[in-house]
Amino acid sequence: MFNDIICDHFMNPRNIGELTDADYVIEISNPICGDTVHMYLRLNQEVISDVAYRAYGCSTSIATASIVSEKIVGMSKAEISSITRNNVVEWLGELEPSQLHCVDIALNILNQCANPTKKKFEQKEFLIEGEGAF
Amino acid sequence: MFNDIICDHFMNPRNIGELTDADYVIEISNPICGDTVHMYLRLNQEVISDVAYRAYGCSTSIATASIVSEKIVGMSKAEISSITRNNVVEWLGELEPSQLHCVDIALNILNQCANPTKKKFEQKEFLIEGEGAF
Amino acid sequence: MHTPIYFDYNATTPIDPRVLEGMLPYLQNHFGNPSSTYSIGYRTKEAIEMARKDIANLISVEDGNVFFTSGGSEANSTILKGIAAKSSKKKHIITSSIEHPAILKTCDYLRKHHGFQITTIPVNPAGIVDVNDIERAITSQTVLVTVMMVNNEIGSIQPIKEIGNLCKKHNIHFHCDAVQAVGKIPVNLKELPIDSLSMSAHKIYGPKGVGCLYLREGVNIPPLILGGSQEFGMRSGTENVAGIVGFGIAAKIVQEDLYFNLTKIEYLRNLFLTNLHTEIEECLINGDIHASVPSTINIQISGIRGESLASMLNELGFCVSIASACSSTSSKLSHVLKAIGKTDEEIRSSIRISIGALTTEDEINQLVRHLKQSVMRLRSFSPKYQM
Amino acid sequence: MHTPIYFDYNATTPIDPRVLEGMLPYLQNHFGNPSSTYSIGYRTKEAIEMARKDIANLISVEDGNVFFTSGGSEANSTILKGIAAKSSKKKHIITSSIEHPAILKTCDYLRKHHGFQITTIPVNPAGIVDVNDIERAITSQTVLVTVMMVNNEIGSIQPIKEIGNLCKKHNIHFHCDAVQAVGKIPVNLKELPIDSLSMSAHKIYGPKGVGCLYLREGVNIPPLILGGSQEFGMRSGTENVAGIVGFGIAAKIVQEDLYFNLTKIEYLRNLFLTNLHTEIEECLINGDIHASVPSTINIQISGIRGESLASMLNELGFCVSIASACSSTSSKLSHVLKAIGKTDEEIRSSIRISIGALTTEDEINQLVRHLKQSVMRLRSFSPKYQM
Ligand SMILES: Cc1ncc(COP(=O)(O)O)c(C=O)c1O
Ligand SMILES: Cc1ncc(COP(=O)(O)O)c(C=O)c1O
Ligand code: FES
Ligand code: FES
Repeated sequence: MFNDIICDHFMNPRNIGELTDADYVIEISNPICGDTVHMYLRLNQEVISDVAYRAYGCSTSIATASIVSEKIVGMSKAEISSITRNNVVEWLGELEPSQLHCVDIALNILNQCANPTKKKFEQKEFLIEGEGAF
Repeated sequence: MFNDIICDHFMNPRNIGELTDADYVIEISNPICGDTVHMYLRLNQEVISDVAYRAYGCSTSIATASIVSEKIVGMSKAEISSITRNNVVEWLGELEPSQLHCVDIALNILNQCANPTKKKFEQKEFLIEGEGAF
Repeated sequence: MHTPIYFDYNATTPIDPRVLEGMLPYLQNHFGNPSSTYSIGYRTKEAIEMARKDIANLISVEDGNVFFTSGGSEANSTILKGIAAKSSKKKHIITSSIEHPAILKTCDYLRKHHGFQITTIPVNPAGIVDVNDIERAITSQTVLVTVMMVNNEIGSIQPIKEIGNLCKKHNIHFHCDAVQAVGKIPVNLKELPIDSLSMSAHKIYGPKGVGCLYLREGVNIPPLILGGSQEFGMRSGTENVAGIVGFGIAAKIVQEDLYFNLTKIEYLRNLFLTNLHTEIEECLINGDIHASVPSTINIQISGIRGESLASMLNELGFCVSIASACSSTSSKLSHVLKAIGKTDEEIRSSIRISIGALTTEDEINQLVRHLKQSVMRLRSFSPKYQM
Repeated sequence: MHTPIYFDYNATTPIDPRVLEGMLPYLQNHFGNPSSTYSIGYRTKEAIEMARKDIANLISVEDGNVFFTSGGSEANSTILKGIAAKSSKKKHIITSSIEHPAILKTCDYLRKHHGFQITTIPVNPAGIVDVNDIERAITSQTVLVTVMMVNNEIGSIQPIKEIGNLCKKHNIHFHCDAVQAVGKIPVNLKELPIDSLSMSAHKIYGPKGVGCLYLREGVNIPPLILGGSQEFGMRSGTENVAGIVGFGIAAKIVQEDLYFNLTKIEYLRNLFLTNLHTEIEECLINGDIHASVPSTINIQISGIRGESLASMLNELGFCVSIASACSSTSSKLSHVLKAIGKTDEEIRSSIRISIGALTTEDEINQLVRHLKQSVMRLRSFSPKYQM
């Protein structure tokens, strides 16, 4: 079951969608479960001014993407770099053991947001899941 | 549990007691469980005119002695000889598997009533029970 | 929140009110130990024997061959470990790739700890084993064949009669896990050559924690649980009297209602599928409805994960399952869907809907409506689905 | 007929109304499978975890080390077979001569089928094992010592702490069957060096068909029942949710009432014995009341059979036992009374009276009155008693 934060963000995820004129796009796929997040960032003077994303995944990973998207708006890349695992754990609220790996999806997103490289999707194909993936 | 016949005879056994001037006394002990019946008979022209007994044993064996005692009054030794296992089974009513060996106590009593030998207790001691008995 | 609308009858079922009513006296006044010798103990013993008759009746066997257990899993462990314990020479077991973990894990235990070799027969895309595959797998070492009657995840019905005949021919013990079959299809052991069979009460509107093992006359195995020699020595432990009584009543009721429910549930299944296909695109059935009980519908909805769909439906007041309820705590993907050839992504996109005696047309309509809404919403989130 | 007056609390107990009340919602609305992922499943899972806490609390252990089973017998079979399965080299088990059949029969099974050697430690006339005897029996092959905490037939309390320390010293697993101890004496595992312990709900005013096995942290055994990995993988099978909930409530209640009940029951036992000795001659206690729990009174009444006495009392509306309820269907004489040195005839003349939380002074007085009447009547029938 889900805590209230996860439940709220899952049922009403914030910032869902795409940014057609994104400065950066990032692709995250969780090696454990294959959940995938495509996130679009717009920056204004090194500060994230706009975020959108799409998420394929379990309820918790959809909620996680939503929570992260809310948190990072207004942050500089440096600020994002300094976010710790403990911060994320706090954002997400109490998780069950089986949901704990969702923290990694958040950390992955944050890590890429702090150092975004791609301007757009090199290939708009889905990541390959399963045994061989990652 | 007990059928109604057994229950009735156990709670109100007929002919309980001793006959001081018995013509015959018989002693029965069931090899399986050690239950013991001491029965006293008075005969009138080869016909059993009076019966009394004491029974140490389970409810069913007490009831069995009572049922047998009622049945044999008025019977000749020959008539008693002709009583079959099926007759006894019918007298006792439906028995559970664990009570079935009580039929043997009845047959033992009947067998000795048909051919009584002892006039009185040779020794008024109890039969020895347990591993070594019989 | 409203009481949720339940679509997970394969996981467990609510207790029928008549079952509970029959159980209550045994949770209140009639508490005697069935092994005791006084009246109140005799009363509970009689109640157990009545239940045994009703259950024997449901599968057309002698009541003396039915042994109560704490459920389907115990029944399965009892027979598998029992047959294995008795077999000092022959060390080969044949099973199917879509058995319940209660069978597969026990086989694996026997392999690891008792030197058994396990042959796992694959299934076709409909989720059915091929009797010829079993025949080919039989060796002189084969001591046991264990194949379920109806699969819990996709509902596929196995060729039990053929497997039974094959085993009979080769003189091999044939065990059948019928936990998901009983109450859903006729199970008549006069016509099915089965040596042992497992059942569970909580799948047929009875209480959780009670089931039984049927053993064909002459089958002899050491008990799993030893002690006071209850259940004719086959299964010790003070009997779960109320549970057993409830199981008996449940058996009677499902027997009476079998054909009515079967017809009703088939109608509802068809209604659901028709609506599903009109309302939701890119949605596939796992398995083959023509080879399955109508109560089990396993579907695959592209672009989203079954888990998030089930969660959203839960928030909206519907219970559906993402895998066999028993294994959803493990991180593994459904071995059944794998066995019928589904990819990991297809499995992740699947949910199981199972219909039962209490399901109504209105519930089906509500489900389709909310399913559509949820699927559309989740797909709108998803990078994997282009609308 | 009136409701009988119950003097067989060691055989089983009535369910406390508070226990039943707590169980009912789980027999009605809260029927979700605890392994399922939606709310109604989560609710039953939470209920199980609450019960686990209450039971862990009763014996002062961590809740993660308590595993629910279908009763005391299953718990005993699980640990004995489990330890045996793990022990490929050491094949020696030590137990006592007065264990419950759930232990003795399982030991016997391991002897016959798995090459174990069993040493059965005798007891003294009070029904107590001597720790020195156990120490002497220990060999380099000993893998398990299993001794019960309180005997079910005569109530004798064993020197568990000493046995536990001994086993600890020798690094041998110590299992304790505490089915008859819990709720009757304090059982604090912080102070008792026990590696595993069995309990059963129906002996403490909980439902039949549920119990648990406590395993000390670090003790690892293969499960008896395999499958869906419920109970942290230690015991598979859909959980008997209502039963477990009832067990939890029962545990809480007996813990709260322990000292009150102990005092009350001791008073009633003393009242009974005083009256018994004034009213009925030639009547002896089996065992030693100073070494036993006060709730168990095993007496021997010369000249009559316990069976007929118990039957007559049953007709008069009283429930007493002629042996352990579990074994009264077997034709064997009580192995416990044999172990304390009673002759066959003495055993045949014995009955067990066990007192519980609901017993009243008036019930005790009625029992003595009817006991006297029945004994006199049966003795008047008996050729073995001269009045
Ligand atoms: C000492 C003892 N151990 C084990 C058991 C078995 O418990 P259960 O009946 O719950 O299987 C009992 C009672 O029957 C008992 O008295
Ligand atoms: C096919 C099958 N076998 C066995 C079981 C196990 O039954 P139980 O939960 O009663 O142990 C289940 C259900 O959980 C099942 O679906
Ligand atoms: S299941 Fe979604 S993040 Fe792993
Ligand atoms: S127990 Fe009484 S005749 Fe056998």
